[in-house]
Amino acid sequence: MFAQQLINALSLGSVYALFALGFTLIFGVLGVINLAHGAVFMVGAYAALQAVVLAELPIWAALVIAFIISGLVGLAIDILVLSPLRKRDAPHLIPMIATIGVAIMLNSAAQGLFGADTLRFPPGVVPDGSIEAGGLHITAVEIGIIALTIVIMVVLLLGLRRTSIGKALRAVAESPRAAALLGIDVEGLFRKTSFVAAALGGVAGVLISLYANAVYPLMGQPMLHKGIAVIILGGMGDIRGALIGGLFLGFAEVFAVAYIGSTMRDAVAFGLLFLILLVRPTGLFGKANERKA
Amino acid sequence: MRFMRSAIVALAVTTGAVSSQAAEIKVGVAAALSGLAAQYGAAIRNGFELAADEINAAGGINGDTIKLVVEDEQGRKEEAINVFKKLIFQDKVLVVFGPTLSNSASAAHPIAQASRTPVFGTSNTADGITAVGNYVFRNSVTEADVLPDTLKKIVEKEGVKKVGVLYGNDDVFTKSSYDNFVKALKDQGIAVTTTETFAKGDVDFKAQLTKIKATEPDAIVLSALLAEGGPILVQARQLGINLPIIGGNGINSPKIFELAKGASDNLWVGSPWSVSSDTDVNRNFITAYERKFGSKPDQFAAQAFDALNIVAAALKTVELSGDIAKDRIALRDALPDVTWTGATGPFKFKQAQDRSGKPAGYDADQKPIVSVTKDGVYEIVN
Amino acid sequence: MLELTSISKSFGGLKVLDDVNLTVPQGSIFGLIGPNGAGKTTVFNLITGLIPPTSGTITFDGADLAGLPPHRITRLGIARTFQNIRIFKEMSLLENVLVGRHRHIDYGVISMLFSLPDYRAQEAAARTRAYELLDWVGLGGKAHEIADTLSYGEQRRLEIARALATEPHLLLLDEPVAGMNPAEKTELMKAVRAINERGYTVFLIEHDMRFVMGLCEQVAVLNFGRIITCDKPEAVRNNPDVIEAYLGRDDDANTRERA
Amino acid sequence: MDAFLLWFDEFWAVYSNLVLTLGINALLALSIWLTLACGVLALANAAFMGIGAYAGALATLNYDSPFALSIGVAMVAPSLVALAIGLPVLRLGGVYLAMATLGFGEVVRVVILNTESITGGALGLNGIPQYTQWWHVLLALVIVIFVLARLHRSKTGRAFEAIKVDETAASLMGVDLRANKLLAFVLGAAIAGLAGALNAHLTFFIGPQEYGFDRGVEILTMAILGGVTSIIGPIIGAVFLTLLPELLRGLADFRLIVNGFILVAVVLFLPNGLWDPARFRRWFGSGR
Repeated sequence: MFAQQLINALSLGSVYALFALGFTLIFGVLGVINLAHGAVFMVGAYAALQAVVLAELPIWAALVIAFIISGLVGLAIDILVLSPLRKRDAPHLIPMIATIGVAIMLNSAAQGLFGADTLRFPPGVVPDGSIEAGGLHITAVEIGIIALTIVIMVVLLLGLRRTSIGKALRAVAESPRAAALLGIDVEGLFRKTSFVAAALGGVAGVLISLYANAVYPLMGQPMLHKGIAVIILGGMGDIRGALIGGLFLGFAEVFAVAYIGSTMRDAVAFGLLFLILLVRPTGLFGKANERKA
Repeated sequence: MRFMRSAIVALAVTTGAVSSQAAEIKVGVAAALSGLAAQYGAAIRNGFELAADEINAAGGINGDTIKLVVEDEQGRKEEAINVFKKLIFQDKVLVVFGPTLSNSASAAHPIAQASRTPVFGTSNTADGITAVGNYVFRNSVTEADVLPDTLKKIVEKEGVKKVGVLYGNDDVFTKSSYDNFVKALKDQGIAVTTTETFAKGDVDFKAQLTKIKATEPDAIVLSALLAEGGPILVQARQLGINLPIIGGNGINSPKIFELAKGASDNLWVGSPWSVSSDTDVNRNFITAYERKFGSKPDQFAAQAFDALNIVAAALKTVELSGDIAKDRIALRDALPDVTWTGATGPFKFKQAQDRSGKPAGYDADQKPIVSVTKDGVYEIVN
Repeated sequence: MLELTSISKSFGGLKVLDDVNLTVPQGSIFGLIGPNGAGKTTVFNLITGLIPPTSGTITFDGADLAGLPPHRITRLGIARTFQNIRIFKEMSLLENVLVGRHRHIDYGVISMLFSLPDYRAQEAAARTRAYELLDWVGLGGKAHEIADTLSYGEQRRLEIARALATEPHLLLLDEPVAGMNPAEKTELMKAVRAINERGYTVFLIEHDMRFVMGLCEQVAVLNFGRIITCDKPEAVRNNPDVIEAYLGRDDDANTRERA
Repeated sequence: MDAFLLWFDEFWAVYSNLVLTLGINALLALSIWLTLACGVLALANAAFMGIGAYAGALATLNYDSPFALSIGVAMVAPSLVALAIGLPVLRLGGVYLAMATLGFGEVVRVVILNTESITGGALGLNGIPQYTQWWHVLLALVIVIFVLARLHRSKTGRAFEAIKVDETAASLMGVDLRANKLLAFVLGAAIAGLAGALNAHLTFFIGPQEYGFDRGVEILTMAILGGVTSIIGPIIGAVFLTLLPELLRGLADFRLIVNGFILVAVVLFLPNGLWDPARFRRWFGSGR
C-alpha cells in the first residue's frame, strides 16, 4: 500500500503544483492574488472539451487550443482590469477584489453557455485504464501530469535564469519601478506574464479534468483554495516553491488519509500550513524581507 | 377587499367557461439554478416544467392551469429564505417546492410552516426535514427507507460480508446517507473494514481507495453525488478495484454512464426510481423528458415531476375559493391522502414525527427498486 | 545618559558596526558623523530597538535596553526622527502630534465611550500640548492640514514636533537637514538649539559637517562601522583620520539620492 | 397612511429577512474594517462568525439560555479564540497573514465537521429558535457603530491609524503594536461573533459550509468595495453587495454575470470604494 500511496501522492502533488504555477507566477510578477485563476483553469478545460467534442481534434491539439484561449482570457483580464488598476497604483487588495468579479463573470458565463452539468472528456482521448506493475497502478494521465509539471517547471526555471526576458522578469519581481528605470518594458512583461500564467492555468485545467474525469463551471473554486495553500507553503511568487508546496500538500493529504484518517486530511494539511507559517513566516522559499505590500 | 374577492369568485362561477381559462394556480419552485448545486437544480426545474406542461395540456386542474414561478436560490440558505418569502408573500403561490439542498430547506421551510403554506421538498433527504411541522411534505425518499433493501439484495446475490465505506463528509446529502448506511449495515450484521471520507470538489480519491483496497472488503459502500461519484468509480477501477460498489440516491442517474464511461459496471443502487423501471408512466416520462430537454432524466427530475403531479392530484379534490390563505390550508389538508403512481412508482405519504415524537410533516412511503449497472444500463435486480 | 558599550552588528556576514562605544552626556547636543554607509542609521535603529545588536549593551539612564520592543524604549524617554521622513501622511498635523502623545493620554473605556469629563480633559490637554509643540517648530498655523501637503522642510519639523510629543529625555535626529536649503538649515539649527535649551538631550546624525560643527558640543565620527574619534568639534575637524575618511571619498551629501 | 401601512406590511413580509441580513452583513463588514483600520489584513472573520454562530446556537439549543446570554456567549467565544491565535499569527506580515487566517478558517470548518456529537457535523444545527427581531439587529448595529466611532476618535483610533500608515513610526511613538493589533483582532472577532449569532437565530439553521473561504472573501469585499477610509464605507459596501443580487433578480440567467461586471466596474472606476469623502469633496467643490 505504501508504494501505491507514494504514487498517489506524487500525482496529486503534481496536480496541485501544476495549478499553482500560473497562480504563483502572477503573484510573483504582478503582485496580485489572482482569484480568477480558478476560472481561467475552468475556461481551459471547457475550451479543450469543445475542441475534442465538437471539432473532434486530438488531445494535443485541444491542449494547444486551451493554452491559447486561456492565455487570451488572461491577457484580456490584464488589459481590461489589472492594467488600469496598476496605472493608478491601487493597493494590492483592490486588484484581488476585481479578480473576484472576473471569476464570477467567467463562472456564470460558462454555466450559461454549457449548463451546470458535470461533463467529461470522451473516453479514449487519452489511453484509458492503468498500467499495472507489481500490484501498483498508474495511469497515462498521471504520468503525463507528473512529466509535464516537471518539464514546465524546468523550462520556467531555466528560462528565468538564462534568458534576457527571465532576467527582466526577475528585476520586475524585485521592484517594478526600478526595472522601469533600467529601461525594461514593464507593462509588456506584465502582459506576457498574464498570458503565460493563464495559459498554464488552462493547460492545468485540461489535464486535471482528464485526471478527475469532471468538467463543471465551478471546478476551479476548490482548486483555488488548494492553490492558495500551495503558494503559501512554497513561498509566494516562487516557482520552485509551487513545486515543493504542491508536492508537500499532495503528500500531506495522501499520507494523512493513509495513516491518520481521511476525516483529518484537511485539518492535517491546513494545520501544517499554519505551523509552517509560524516557523517560517514567509513560506518555505519566501524571502526574508518580502516586498512591501 | 373580502367583498371584492367573493364577488370575483361569484362572477367566475357564473361565467364558468371564461373563468376556467382565466384562472391560474400559482405554484412556486425554489431551486438552486446557480452555484455548486446548480446541476441538481436544473434537473429539478426541468422535471417541474415537464409536469406543468403535461398537466396543462391535459386540461389543467378542473379547468385551471398551473403557472410555475421559478426562482433561483443559489444553494444558499439566505437566498432560499429570501426566495421563499418572495414566493409566499409577494407572488402568493399556493405551494412552494424546494429548495434543492437540505441545508437550505432547514432554513426556509419554517417560513412556509409559519405562514401556513404547504411546502414540498423533492430533493431533501436529510433527517428532520419534515419534523418542522404539518405543512412540510417531501417525496424524496431517504436512504433510511431504501438502503436495507439494497443491502439485502447484494448480500443475497454477491455474498457480501464485509464492506469498505467511502463518503463525502462535508455535504448534508452524502453525510445523511452515510449515517443511514451505517445503521443499515449494523442492522444486517455486515462488517465495516474501514471508513474513509472525501470533500466536495476533490479531484483525487486514490489515497482513500488504496487504503480501502488494502483492507480487502467484499464491496465498497459509496455515498457521493455525481460530480465526485463518477471520478471515484473511474479511479477505483484504475486502481484495480473491481468490487461491487453500493451507491446511494446521489448517483442514481444515467449520467453515471457518461461520467464513468468504461468504469461504470457493478454499481448497485436502490431507489424508487430507476431509468430502467419499465412502467408505462416512467417510460412516457423518460421519452417526454428526452424530447423536451435532449438528455436523460435523473432521479431529481423524476421526483420533481412526480411531486407536481401529486399536488395536482390533491388539487383536483379541492375546491379553490380564491382566498389564498384558505386554499393553502385546503391543499394541505388534502395532500396526506393522495396516492399516486408516477415515474417513481406507487406513492403515498406517511406521517413523520418531530423531535418530541409528536406528528409533524409527511415523508414518502415507497418501495425501492434495486438495480445494478452493466454495459451502460441499469439492470433491475429481482 | 545614553551609553553604548562595545556594540557590534552584522547583517548576514557583513559587519556593519564593530565595537562601537559611545556616551551621550545629559543635556548635550551630541553629533555622530561619518560617510555614507558608515552605519550611522544602524546605530539609531539599535538604540530604538528596531533591530537587536549582535553583541554589546546599550543602557539609558542606567536601564539596559536589551530585548525591549520599540514602544517600551520610547516610553523610557527616547524619541527619534527618520532620515527618510516617516510622518503619517494621511493624517492632519495635529493628529500626527497627538499620536506622539499616545502614552500620556490615559482614560478608561467608559470615559472614552461616553465622553466623560476625564476623557475630555485629557484630550483637551493633549491638544493644547500638541498645538504648543507645533508652535515650537513653526507649524502652529497649519495644525489641521493633511501632513502630505507639507513641504519637505516642514515635514522634517513636523517629525520633530511629533517626536517631542512623546516627552522624551533624549531626542535622536537622523539627518535632520538632509535635502534642505541653507535658509531652512539655519532655521532648523535655531530650532534644535532652542529645544536643547528647554532641557532635551539631542543626539543627531548628520552628513552636513557645517551643521554639526555649529551645533554640537561633542562629535563622534563613524567610518566603516568603527568610531575613529569622539571629541570637541574643532578637534574632530583637525583629526587626520577624519579628514582622510571624508576626503577618501568626495563629500557626496549633495549628489545623494533623496529618498 | 393606511395605504402605506398596508404596503409596509407586505414589504416587510417579503423583505424582512433581506433587511435584517443587510444589518448583519454591515456588522460583518465593520468587523473586518476594524482590523483593516489597524493595518491588519486578517481574513478570519468568517471563521469567527461561525464560532459565534455555533456558540450562540448551542447555548440556546442545549441550555435554553436567554437570547441575551446566547449573544454574550457568541461574542466571548470567538474573542477567546482570537486572543489565543492572535499572538502567534499577528507576527505575520501582509498577504501571509491574510492567507494564514484563511487557513485558520479551514481548520475551524474541519473541526466543526469532525465534532459531530456537538455541532452536528455536515448536517449542521437545525431548529434554532427564531429569536432575532428587527430591533435586535438595529440595536446591535447602533451600538457597534457608536463604539467604533468613539474608538476611532480616541487615542486608540489614532494609534490604529498610525499603525496602518507606518508600523515602525507608530511603535516609536510609544504605540504598542502587538497590544493594539490584538485589540483590533479580538474586537473584530467579537463583532463577527455577534453577527453570527444574530444570523443563526434568524435562519433556523446553520451549517459549516457557511463560514468558509467564500464568506471570508465576501466580507472583505463588502468592506473594500464600500471604502475603508471611514466607518460609513463598510456599511455602504454591505448594503450594496447584499442588495445587488436581489435587484438583479429580474435578469434571471444573466444575473451573476452582471453582478460580477458591476463588481469589476466599481473597483475600476471608484478607486477608494463607494464611500470616498475625498471624492465627494472634489465633486462638490467645498473643502480646504
